[in-house]
Amino acid sequence: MALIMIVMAFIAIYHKSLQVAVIASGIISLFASVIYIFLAAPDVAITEASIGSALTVVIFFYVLNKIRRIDDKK
Amino acid sequence: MVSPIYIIAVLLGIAFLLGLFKQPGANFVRFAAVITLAFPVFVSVGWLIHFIIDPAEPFMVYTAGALPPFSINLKMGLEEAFMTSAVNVLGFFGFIYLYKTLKAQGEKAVVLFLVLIMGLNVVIMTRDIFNLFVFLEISSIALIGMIFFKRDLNSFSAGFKYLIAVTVISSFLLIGIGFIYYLGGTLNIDDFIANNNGLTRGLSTAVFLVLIAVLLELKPFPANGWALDVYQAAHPGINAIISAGTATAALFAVYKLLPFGGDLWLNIAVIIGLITFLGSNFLGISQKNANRLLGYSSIGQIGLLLAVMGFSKHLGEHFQMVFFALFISHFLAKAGLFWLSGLIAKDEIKDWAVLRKKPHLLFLFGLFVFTLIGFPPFPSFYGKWQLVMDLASNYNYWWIGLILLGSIFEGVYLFRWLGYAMKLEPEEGSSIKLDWEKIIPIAVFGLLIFLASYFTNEIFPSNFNINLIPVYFVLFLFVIDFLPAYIKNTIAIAGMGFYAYYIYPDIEQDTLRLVFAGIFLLGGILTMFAGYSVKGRRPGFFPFAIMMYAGLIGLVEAENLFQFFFAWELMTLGSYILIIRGKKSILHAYNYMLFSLGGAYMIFMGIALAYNGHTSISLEMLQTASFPGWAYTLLALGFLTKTAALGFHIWLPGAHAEAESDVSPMVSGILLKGGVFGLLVLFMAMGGEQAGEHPLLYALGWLGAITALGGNLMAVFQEDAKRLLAYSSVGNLGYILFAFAFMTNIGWLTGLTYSINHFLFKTLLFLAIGGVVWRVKTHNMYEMGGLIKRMPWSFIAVLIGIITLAGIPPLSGYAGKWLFYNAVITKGWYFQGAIVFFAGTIAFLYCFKLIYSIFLGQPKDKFRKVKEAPIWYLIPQFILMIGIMVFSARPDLILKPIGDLLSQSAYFPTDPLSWENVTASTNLGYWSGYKIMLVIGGMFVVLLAWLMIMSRKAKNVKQFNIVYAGERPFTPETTHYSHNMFAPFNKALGFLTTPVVTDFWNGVNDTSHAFADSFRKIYTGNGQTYIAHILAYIVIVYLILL
Amino acid sequence: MIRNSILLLIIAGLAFIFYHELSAYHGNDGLNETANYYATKGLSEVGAANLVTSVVVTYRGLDTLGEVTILFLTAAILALMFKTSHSQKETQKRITSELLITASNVLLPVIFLVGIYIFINGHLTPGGGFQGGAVLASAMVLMLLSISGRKIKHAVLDFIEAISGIAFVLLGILGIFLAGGFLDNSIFSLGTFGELFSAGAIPVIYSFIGLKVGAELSNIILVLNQTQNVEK
Amino acid sequence: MKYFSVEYISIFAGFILLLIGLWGIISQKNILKIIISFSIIDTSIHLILVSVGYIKNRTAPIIDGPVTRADAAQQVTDPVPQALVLTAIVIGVGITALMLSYALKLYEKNKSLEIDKYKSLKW
Repeated sequence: MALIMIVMAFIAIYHKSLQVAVIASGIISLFASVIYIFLAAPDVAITEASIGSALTVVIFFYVLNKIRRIDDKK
Repeated sequence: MVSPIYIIAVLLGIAFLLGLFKQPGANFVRFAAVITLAFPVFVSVGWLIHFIIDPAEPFMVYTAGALPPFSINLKMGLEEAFMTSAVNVLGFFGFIYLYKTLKAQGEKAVVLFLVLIMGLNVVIMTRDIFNLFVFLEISSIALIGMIFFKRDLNSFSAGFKYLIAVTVISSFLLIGIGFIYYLGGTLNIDDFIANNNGLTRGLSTAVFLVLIAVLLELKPFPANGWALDVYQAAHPGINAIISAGTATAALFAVYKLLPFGGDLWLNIAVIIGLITFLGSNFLGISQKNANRLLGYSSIGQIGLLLAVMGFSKHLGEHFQMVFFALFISHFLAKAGLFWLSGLIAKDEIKDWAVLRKKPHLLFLFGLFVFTLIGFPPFPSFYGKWQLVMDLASNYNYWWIGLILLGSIFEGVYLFRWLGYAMKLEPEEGSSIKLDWEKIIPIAVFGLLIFLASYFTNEIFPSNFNINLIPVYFVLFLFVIDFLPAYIKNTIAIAGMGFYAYYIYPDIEQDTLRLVFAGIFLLGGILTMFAGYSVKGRRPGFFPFAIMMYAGLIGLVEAENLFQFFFAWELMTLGSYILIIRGKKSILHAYNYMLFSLGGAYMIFMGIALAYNGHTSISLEMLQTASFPGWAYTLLALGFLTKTAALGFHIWLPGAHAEAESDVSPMVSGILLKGGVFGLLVLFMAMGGEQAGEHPLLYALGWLGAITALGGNLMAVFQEDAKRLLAYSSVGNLGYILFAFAFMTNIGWLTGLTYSINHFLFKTLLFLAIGGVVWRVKTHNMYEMGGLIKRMPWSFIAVLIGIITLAGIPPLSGYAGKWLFYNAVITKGWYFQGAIVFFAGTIAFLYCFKLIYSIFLGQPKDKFRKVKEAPIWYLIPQFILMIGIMVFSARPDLILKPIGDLLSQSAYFPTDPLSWENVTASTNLGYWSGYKIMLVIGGMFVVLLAWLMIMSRKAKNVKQFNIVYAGERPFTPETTHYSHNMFAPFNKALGFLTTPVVTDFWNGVNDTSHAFADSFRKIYTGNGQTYIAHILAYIVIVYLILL
Repeated sequence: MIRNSILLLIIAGLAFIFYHELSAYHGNDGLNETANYYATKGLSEVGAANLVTSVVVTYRGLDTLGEVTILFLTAAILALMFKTSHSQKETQKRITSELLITASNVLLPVIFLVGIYIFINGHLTPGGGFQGGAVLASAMVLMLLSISGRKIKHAVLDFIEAISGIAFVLLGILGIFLAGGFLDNSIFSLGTFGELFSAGAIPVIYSFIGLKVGAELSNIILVLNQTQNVEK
Repeated sequence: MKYFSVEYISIFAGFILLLIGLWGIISQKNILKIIISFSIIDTSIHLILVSVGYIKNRTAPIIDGPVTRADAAQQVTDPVPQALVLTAIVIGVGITALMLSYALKLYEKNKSLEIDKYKSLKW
């Protein structure tokens, strides 16, 4: 799992598409929250899953969307 | 006392509440915010007063019903109370300043402001490391929300850079905190310090991460580009909060956490702090953008404060005082400067010339600058003094050197800036909008500086007590500056007269001091008379003139080195302003200030070196100075900058020549004697004639001789009358230095005679020439000529002056010469003596030029109707002439007591001058001023009578009865006989006057600017590069620590 | 290339630092003094079954106040930053599928309830104000997706945010008067361990935190959603 | 074999992610990529902190079911790092939102996401 996270991190940094990068970073968060369960930290796990991965990704996408729209107007 | 927890509760509660109100209640929102911000001021200042009156145990606020380390607690002690008071006062006035800006931004901006101040309070008070992290984040974020108030691209990009930099830093902080908890078992700062003595590798790395993170919050050089960009882009009102508020809180956070790392980290703090202080100020010297420049300065000052924390072990019980003094100066001055910058609303430092239109703001600007640099009587002066002395006691000379060097760099840009503001022509149509809500905070902080100065003086060790009467008198003159000039002039003269009467009993016995006190005070009164000829208010003149005299008399009065240095700096400050008042003196005053600053720091360093191992700072301490070689040399060099010895002289000609007509005699005839007095103090400390063969004296002797030659040579080729006199002063001071360097009884007498003479004739000449210039409105001698008929009294004054100057019998100049030859022969410095003698013959040349070009020959058409110099110029001239006559006829009146003093003292017991009534004699010969006067006077009368008889038959030709033939020249001035009068000599000796020294200093200037310019290219403006700087900084510091 | 190798060198240096830190890690054998205190005394002092909650809400309540403030600040800054955009709002109608609207109409109340459940039970089970708040915010996301074009009033959110924030602070102050200090939860009776209305003020405080966090996160999303990129 | 237990793996992964994130920040030119790197760093720090508080074979710090009041101290893991991480996560999302809105604003102003393009302030 840790390996997947590391791979995802590289994808997040090096993939050309921003969408993919954002999703990759969301996956890192999600996997981290699974690890938190193993680490006996359910509170953190829930928080990370809901805020760290879900909400952050949503915000990212909102912004990506806006940027696209600025481009459209141009 | 109100529990400080309510600061959080009230600010945060109101901030939340304000979220409810929308645009319609907008004014109400800000009004409520002002009231709210007054509350923490009330609380924290209340605690501050409580702790000052009664130094009780700190008050602890516990939360959550549990005791630390298990819950978060806040501490309110003296230090916290002071720091929170500072932040809250700043918050209150900063809000008032930003009132309109915030109004434009809407109620959310008000909320940000409230939360920021709340966050800073908690950062200062909290004793929990994670809590510290959270509230550091809060204050950073609140700030980031205010950086973009200008809403232009720059402010957004600066905000983004700040954001990413702060985030990276806090990441490291967070990891560090995690491991501190893991390895140390607690998050409580006190608990950790109490229970963790040895640091294991892992723990020390964790501590490293935490400390380096909080240190990076202080923007250490060179990992601080992000902060500089913010300073440049953000609203100045916000900058004031960043520089004085956020930095304050971060500084205190560092202070709390430094004990984590033990002594090792104290040293790290010193190194980081001083590198920052030095580097930041160095890069500042070529910065043109006002806000960015203030940013450099601000970061530099914080670096110094950090270093002071690192020095806390050395400072011991003085730590609080030093820190307070330096901190409060930075805090008040920097906030004030940023606020001023907001009023100017322009970027370049040259735009500050607009301040000239508002003298009160200009005054505040000067006040802030002098406070920052550390001039007396402002707090940082006291702080720097104590810091340097304590460091010296612990052999930290390199650190002192770095601090002083950094301060010089700071002076380089601050004084250039101040000069621009005072002298540059403001741009067409530029003006300052006076918003009261902006003026009030600046004025309040200006007043607080005075309050802080008073307070610092109070808490300073009592045996250093400064006689503040002159300072108060200067303040009084500031207050009454609205009165017309003649009233202030009378008050000033009366004040000086009273002071002379007041101190006379103290120095009556000490003839040496009495002579100098006489020159300073009586001379001062004489020169002030000329001021009556000025109409109008003459704003700002009198306080600074009196400040200079206060400094000078303070030198004489000083019983210890602190008082001496205080007076020295006071004199520099006053004279700087006097000099810069002249018409074209922006550059000269700047040079003067830089040389004075450099000189003052050399003196400072010399004192510090000498002080090591002593407990007393009395003047006598210098006799048993530690490191005497270094200490004496530095002191001598420092004094020489003021006496304008060759090499340090380049400021003098311009400064003296461009000064106002009645200021030139002050700064030439009188001010230069301050440096001479300093040298005397030093020479006495060196042990009088026992030190006669000291290599330093030998070197100074040579320097004096060469200065005499160089100064006189350069004087010969001047076309500007005042410049000629100025160079002549350089030469005269060379004689004086040479004479004192003999270190013999008779040598000193020579030096003193020269000093008195120079005071008399140079004041006289400058007054006379000043009077002429006052009428003819030009300095160039070849544009004058033939003025003898129009200005006979001035002519007589100049005649007497040059006779004295040239050492022609019967006047007192000759007495000096006679003593001089005796001294040279006794000492055996023949070769140097020959040089000085040669210099003396050169003096004839320019003396002749002076009187001939101005008063004899053909008068110019435009000066046919010119009137005699104003009566207020003539009165002091006559008094001086009488003085010269008396001194010439009865030199024993002054020289005998001095000689007695010298020979009775332990310093110069051998080979005194022996007096028989008015006749002085050495084993080489005798001389009687009285008789010479009679003889020469008799010869003069005889010759005059003979001439009169002979010329009785001569036809009295009208002065203009000459008919020219031939063509009219295109540039008539250059055909004047006195233009390039000594061209042949110039061919022969001109090579000696090539401006080697000027070139040298220009080279120094250009090189340092070039270095600074190329080095600040590391601030590429790329946010990513800044992050790389931060990371590299972390790695490098870690590797160094390993 | 040179630039990259320098950067790599920096990262290597950081790796070196972290290596030192990592090598100090050797697992845990037991609770340290601080944690031990929370595990043993926490129950009697605070009365929350979830120790994390008792630490977050009570022992380190000031941190939590700060953290709520950070979200509050972020929302305020975003509103400030995009202020100019609001006035020239152009309502863009987007066609939303019927399915999504229906689904959201059904789901929304459920999600709200779940969110509220999570933060009310924060002292008993995993979860609490932040998680519940995040769930509330996700409801907001759903709402935005389904009913785009309909204005969701900032004012309502601001009101909730302000009221819950003030309530938090006031409860904290009550702690000074009624109990052992700021943010002490024992202003209300600790109740029976394990029940819903136990652990003193924790459920109340955590509810306000939940409401506040929910409102703030929603605000952030709302601002980002409603910005219409008018500036050139 | 102790290095293959979950807490070692997670803390190790945490540090690796941290380094990758830092590398991303200083090597990527795109502002959004930089922000993504920041969120990776956030996650990695949370991972490290939670691992630091973990105690082998113990349960979550919630007292119900098998964990009794009396010997809670012997049965639960450390609640403090978890509490800290909770706080840190929320702060993290706030900062990320802030960075993104800054990025959006910069893009509005200058139509570029390249960080090199924002160098008008320097020296």
